[in-house]
Amino acid sequence: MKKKLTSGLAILAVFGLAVSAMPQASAATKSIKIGLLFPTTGPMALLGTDQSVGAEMVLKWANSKGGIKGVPIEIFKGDSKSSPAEGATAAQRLIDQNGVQIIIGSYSSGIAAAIAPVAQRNNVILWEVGAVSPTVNSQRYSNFLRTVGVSATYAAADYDFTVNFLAKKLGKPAKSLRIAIANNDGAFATSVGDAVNSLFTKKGLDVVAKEVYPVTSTDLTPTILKLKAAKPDVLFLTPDAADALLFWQTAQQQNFNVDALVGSSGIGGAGFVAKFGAAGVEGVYDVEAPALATMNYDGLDPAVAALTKEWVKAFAASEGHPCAVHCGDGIGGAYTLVTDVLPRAFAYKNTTLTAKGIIASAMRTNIKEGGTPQGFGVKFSNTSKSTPGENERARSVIMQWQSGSLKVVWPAGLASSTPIAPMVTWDKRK
Amino acid sequence: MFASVLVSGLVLGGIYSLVGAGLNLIFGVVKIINFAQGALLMFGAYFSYWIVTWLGIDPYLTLPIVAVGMALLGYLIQTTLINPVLKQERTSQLLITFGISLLIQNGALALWGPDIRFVQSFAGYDTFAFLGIRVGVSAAIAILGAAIIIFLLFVFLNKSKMGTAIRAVSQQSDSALLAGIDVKRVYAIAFAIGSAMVGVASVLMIPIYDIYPLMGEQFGVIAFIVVVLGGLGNVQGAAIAGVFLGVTQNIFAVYVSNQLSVAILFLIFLITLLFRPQGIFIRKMRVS
Amino acid sequence: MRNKKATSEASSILTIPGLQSAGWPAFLGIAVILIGILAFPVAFDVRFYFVQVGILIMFYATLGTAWGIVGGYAGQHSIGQAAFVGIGAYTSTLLYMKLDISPWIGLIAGMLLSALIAAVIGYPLFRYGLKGDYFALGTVALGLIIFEITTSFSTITGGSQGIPLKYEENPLNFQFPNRTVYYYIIFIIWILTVFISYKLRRSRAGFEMLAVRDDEIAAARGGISVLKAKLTAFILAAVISAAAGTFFAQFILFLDPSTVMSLGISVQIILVAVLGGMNSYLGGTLGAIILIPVSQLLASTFTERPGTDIALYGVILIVLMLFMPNGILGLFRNSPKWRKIVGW
Amino acid sequence: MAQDCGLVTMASSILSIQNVKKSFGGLDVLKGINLEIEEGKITGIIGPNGAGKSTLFDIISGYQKANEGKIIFEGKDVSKLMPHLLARQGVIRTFQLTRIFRNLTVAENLLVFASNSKNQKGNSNERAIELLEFVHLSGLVNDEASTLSYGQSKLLEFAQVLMHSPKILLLDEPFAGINPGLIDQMMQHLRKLQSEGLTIVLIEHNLPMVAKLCDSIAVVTNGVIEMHGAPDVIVNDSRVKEVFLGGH
Repeated sequence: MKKKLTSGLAILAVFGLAVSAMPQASAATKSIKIGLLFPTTGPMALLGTDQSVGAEMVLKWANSKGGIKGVPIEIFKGDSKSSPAEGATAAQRLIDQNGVQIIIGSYSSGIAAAIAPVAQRNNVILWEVGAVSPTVNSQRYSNFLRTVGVSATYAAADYDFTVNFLAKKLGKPAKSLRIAIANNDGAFATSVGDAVNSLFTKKGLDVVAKEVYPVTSTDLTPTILKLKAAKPDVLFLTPDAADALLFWQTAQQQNFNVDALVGSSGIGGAGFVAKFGAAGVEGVYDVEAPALATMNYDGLDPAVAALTKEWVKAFAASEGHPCAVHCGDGIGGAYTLVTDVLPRAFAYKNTTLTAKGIIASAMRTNIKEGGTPQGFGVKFSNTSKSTPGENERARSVIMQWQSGSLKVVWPAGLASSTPIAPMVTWDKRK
Repeated sequence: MFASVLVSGLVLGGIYSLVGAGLNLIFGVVKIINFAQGALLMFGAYFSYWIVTWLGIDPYLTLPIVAVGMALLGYLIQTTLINPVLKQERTSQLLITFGISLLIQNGALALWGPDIRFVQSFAGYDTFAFLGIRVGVSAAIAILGAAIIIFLLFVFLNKSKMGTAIRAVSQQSDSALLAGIDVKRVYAIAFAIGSAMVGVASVLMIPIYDIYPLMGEQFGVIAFIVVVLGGLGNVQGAAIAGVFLGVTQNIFAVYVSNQLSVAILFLIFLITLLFRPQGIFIRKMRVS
Repeated sequence: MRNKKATSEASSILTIPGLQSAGWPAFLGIAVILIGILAFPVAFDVRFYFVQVGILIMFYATLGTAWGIVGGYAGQHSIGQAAFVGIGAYTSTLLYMKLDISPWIGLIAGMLLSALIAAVIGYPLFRYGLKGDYFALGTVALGLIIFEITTSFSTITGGSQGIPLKYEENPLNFQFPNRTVYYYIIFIIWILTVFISYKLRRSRAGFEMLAVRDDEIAAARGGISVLKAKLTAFILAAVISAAAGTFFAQFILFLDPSTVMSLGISVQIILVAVLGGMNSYLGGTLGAIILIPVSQLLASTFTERPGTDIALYGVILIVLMLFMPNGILGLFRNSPKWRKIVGW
Repeated sequence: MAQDCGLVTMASSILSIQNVKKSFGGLDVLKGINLEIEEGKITGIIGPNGAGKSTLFDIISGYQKANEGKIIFEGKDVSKLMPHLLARQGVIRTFQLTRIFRNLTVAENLLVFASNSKNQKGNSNERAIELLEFVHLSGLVNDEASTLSYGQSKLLEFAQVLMHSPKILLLDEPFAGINPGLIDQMMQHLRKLQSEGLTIVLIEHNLPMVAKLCDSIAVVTNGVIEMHGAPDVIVNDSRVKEVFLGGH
């Protein structure tokens, strides 16, 4: 009986797989199949979901406008469960079961690095809108295209801001500013923290503390006390969502004051201001791609600005919090794909969409500043570069919490407000 | 700075004791490795959060409702899911609690989304300051609460009839059975009280820690360290162990390695496991 | 009649029960299944996703079977098995990325290192008589320590950012243009593991593990070294897990601590073994055949509300464990005949 | 054996317990036990509950370490050996509460003990069959041991330890819970084993039974050997009668 059962099960399994694996009609392009693959469960779910929702809104908008040159987009969703291995399997499933030609992902660098070879081998595009680690495409996969900047763009923006604004405003030469860097030991935070550290040390700035705390830490008091002891003028902080809130709360309790705090990730998140109130976060800087909900739309192309406002409104309505940085990454990346790259890719091969066509089209992408919802332009590096497929025009901006909203303050060209420094001390807040 | 680090460690330790208190009954009496410990903590936090949201009351006032609700949940879990497999392989109990944890965590995610939520108590983010040493008011309340419930648990276990039965079962369930104690019922009550204490911990913690589906994971693991370090069923021991862990973690973070400050807890745990005697009631036989 | 039968069985009681007691239908069945598995990727026009699910099934079947040796046979419920998967994966990957040493050699190196670490860690654990829940918790701590250390020493391991593996199509580098090859590689690892587990169950060493699981004190009375039996099982499981780890890193082409050594993976390994029936050499395989497709099916069905699939997976787990606490193959333990075949 | 040459009147001692002391948490359980077990004899150990008889067994068989004193087996100090090493030397015991491998079959339970001993004699298969027949378990070879009754488990354990071909057999209350008919058979079997040269030590409460079976009897009370001598001497001692047979 037992044997029969096992063999029965095995045969059933084989049969089941085979039947569901019937070959599907190949891309005669009745529709464009796009997979959204983000971490929507697990520790990355919060911001991963924002990114996914942002991208999905843009794809739906494209459909409402009649699709890409009349061809509708079919949207499929996957969940990488905050794990690279799960991401790789989900990518293969989207490709084989749903026949997607483009995967929009991945939020996290680790997941992106695991999906990239899957996309390459299946000749599918990985349209990366979230990961920031520069090593993701160290294998130089041609099917990898990234619209957002890498961690080096964070560091570059930080450096520019420190030298050209903070130093002057705080009345010290840049080299005598005491600089502290802190980040958790997760992939994103480490990537940014290390990039800032290496750029600043290389440029000869005075990094007085570099603190790395476990992402699972239950108490950030030790981190704050150590930072406090280092007496920094400026702190560059890269947390995730939850520890950003814990950090700031602990900073308040320990009365930790710096002249400038430049954070990212959770520091620019909707929860940050919701929890501490406008006064509680006044003056905190955030380095990242612009938060759409609070940026200055003046620098955008008027048509893009109108659309962006619409999406920002729709996002807030459906998600219950404003469209900040990660939602913006999703919107911006998908926008470039559906308005620029895909229409031209069609033109190449007479309405047949191929990966080759998409890459060729992407290589001709040349969007000027102000041409995407995030404000920066798009131009992909080609294969002559050490890492191909990167958006050379992606950049991070410096934003600041002012009266409860995150205003872009640097560089001046994109700014919707002027930066204020030094930050008020805790005893003056309320 | 050392004084500040020490005090912050004491505060953290108080919270660890609080989190470990409930597990003392669940692991110490029912003797199951409860993978759902962290998920229950998170569930209690959401429970309190929703009451605060609907009724607009101070989070501390939700304590009785959350405690009772969690007790019922715990009773239900033990009677319907754990008791039936009590005599089976230990792994099946362990995996059932893992299933419960997946269900609660991802159920919360599916129902309420991944958003980070928070509550404001009357204490806000106010701070006591003394000689430059600073402690949050809500943290102080949490520690006071921890001390009270640990004391109450101690009194309950040592002075009440049910407490005596629980201790008897905890020490030797077979003999307890012979003494006419309904072991399964005692288990259910222990699980219920343990869960209620987890609920109390949730309520006392949410003015300090924010609420999201994975908030309880790390605390769930630490609870085991607290309970094993303090000695199963040893309430005072667990309280001291919690404080010891908190102080060690923060001192280690400042003076040795911040990044390995969590790993050091696991190492202490492992070393404790190796060297502490495992129950004085079993005459230990040398075999290896 | 009954007596006579009993005597004839008794006359051979020292032959260890096994598959041959089921006669030729069993061997035919096995042959058919194996041919089916081997033919699956090529005989049908299957999409690679299904081959990949097959790879995942065999990957977890390997890990579950290996865990069955330490958890099922020797009764030591390790909840840190993923650490050894990680040690294997990191050893071969670092040798490959930093020193350009072929992952095939890395595979062996990873297995050796894993054996060494298992011995160094296992010795005090067993020597100090860590038992039952305490052993389980100890291995949780171990797994977490190794995880944290790997994350911390980022200059060597890449930390939480991980290592994207360089891809150079070359069989000597464990890298193949046709990814179906990975299916056959993991097939070999899996079938070897099952074979080892089956042979072990019939060997002196295996018996000693079972005896230790049932009653350490009585086992010692029988001249069995409890320490040696546990340590052998622990090391064997670690070595096999390390091999699977090397394979997985090469297949995914990316490695970070969460991919190979998280607590979640350790639990998944136990899940697979326990659901199938951890005392049987077939338990891990059966568990993986059921759980992996179920989780994939749930994930592709409930895409609109993230978390629903995992919550349902939790419910399925609870129900299965409530009604089959000894796993599926455990249902056969009371039949002397089937017991021999499934090797309970 | 070396001792043979010395005293003609005294048989050689296979096991020598020298000044063994053991305490648990401040309570002195054994207060200096001295006992010589003669080779090829059956020695009974009697004494009230809590007198330390089982602890003495634990120490002889290596499961407990004595605080003081030595265990000499075949002229070698074995006080520090782990139980499995002692078992391989041929020191095998049973426990008051039966210990068998519950999740293994009856046959497997014997298999485990088949070849770990250095002094295995004869064909182990034949021996197993013979033993199973002796304990009336032949019909249950493939049943899981957990399905056996208490008496059957006890018999299986008995068969198990004999499977091992011990040099010295330590039996902790071997007749408790076994039906009287079988007890006689077991006693016969023990005598047969004795005639083959096996040394047997047994703890038993039933004094008449011990007297019938044993060549010598040691009385343990309060952690010391109260007396040690021939059965008739012990049985007729007034103190033993008072302390031990008081209830009868």
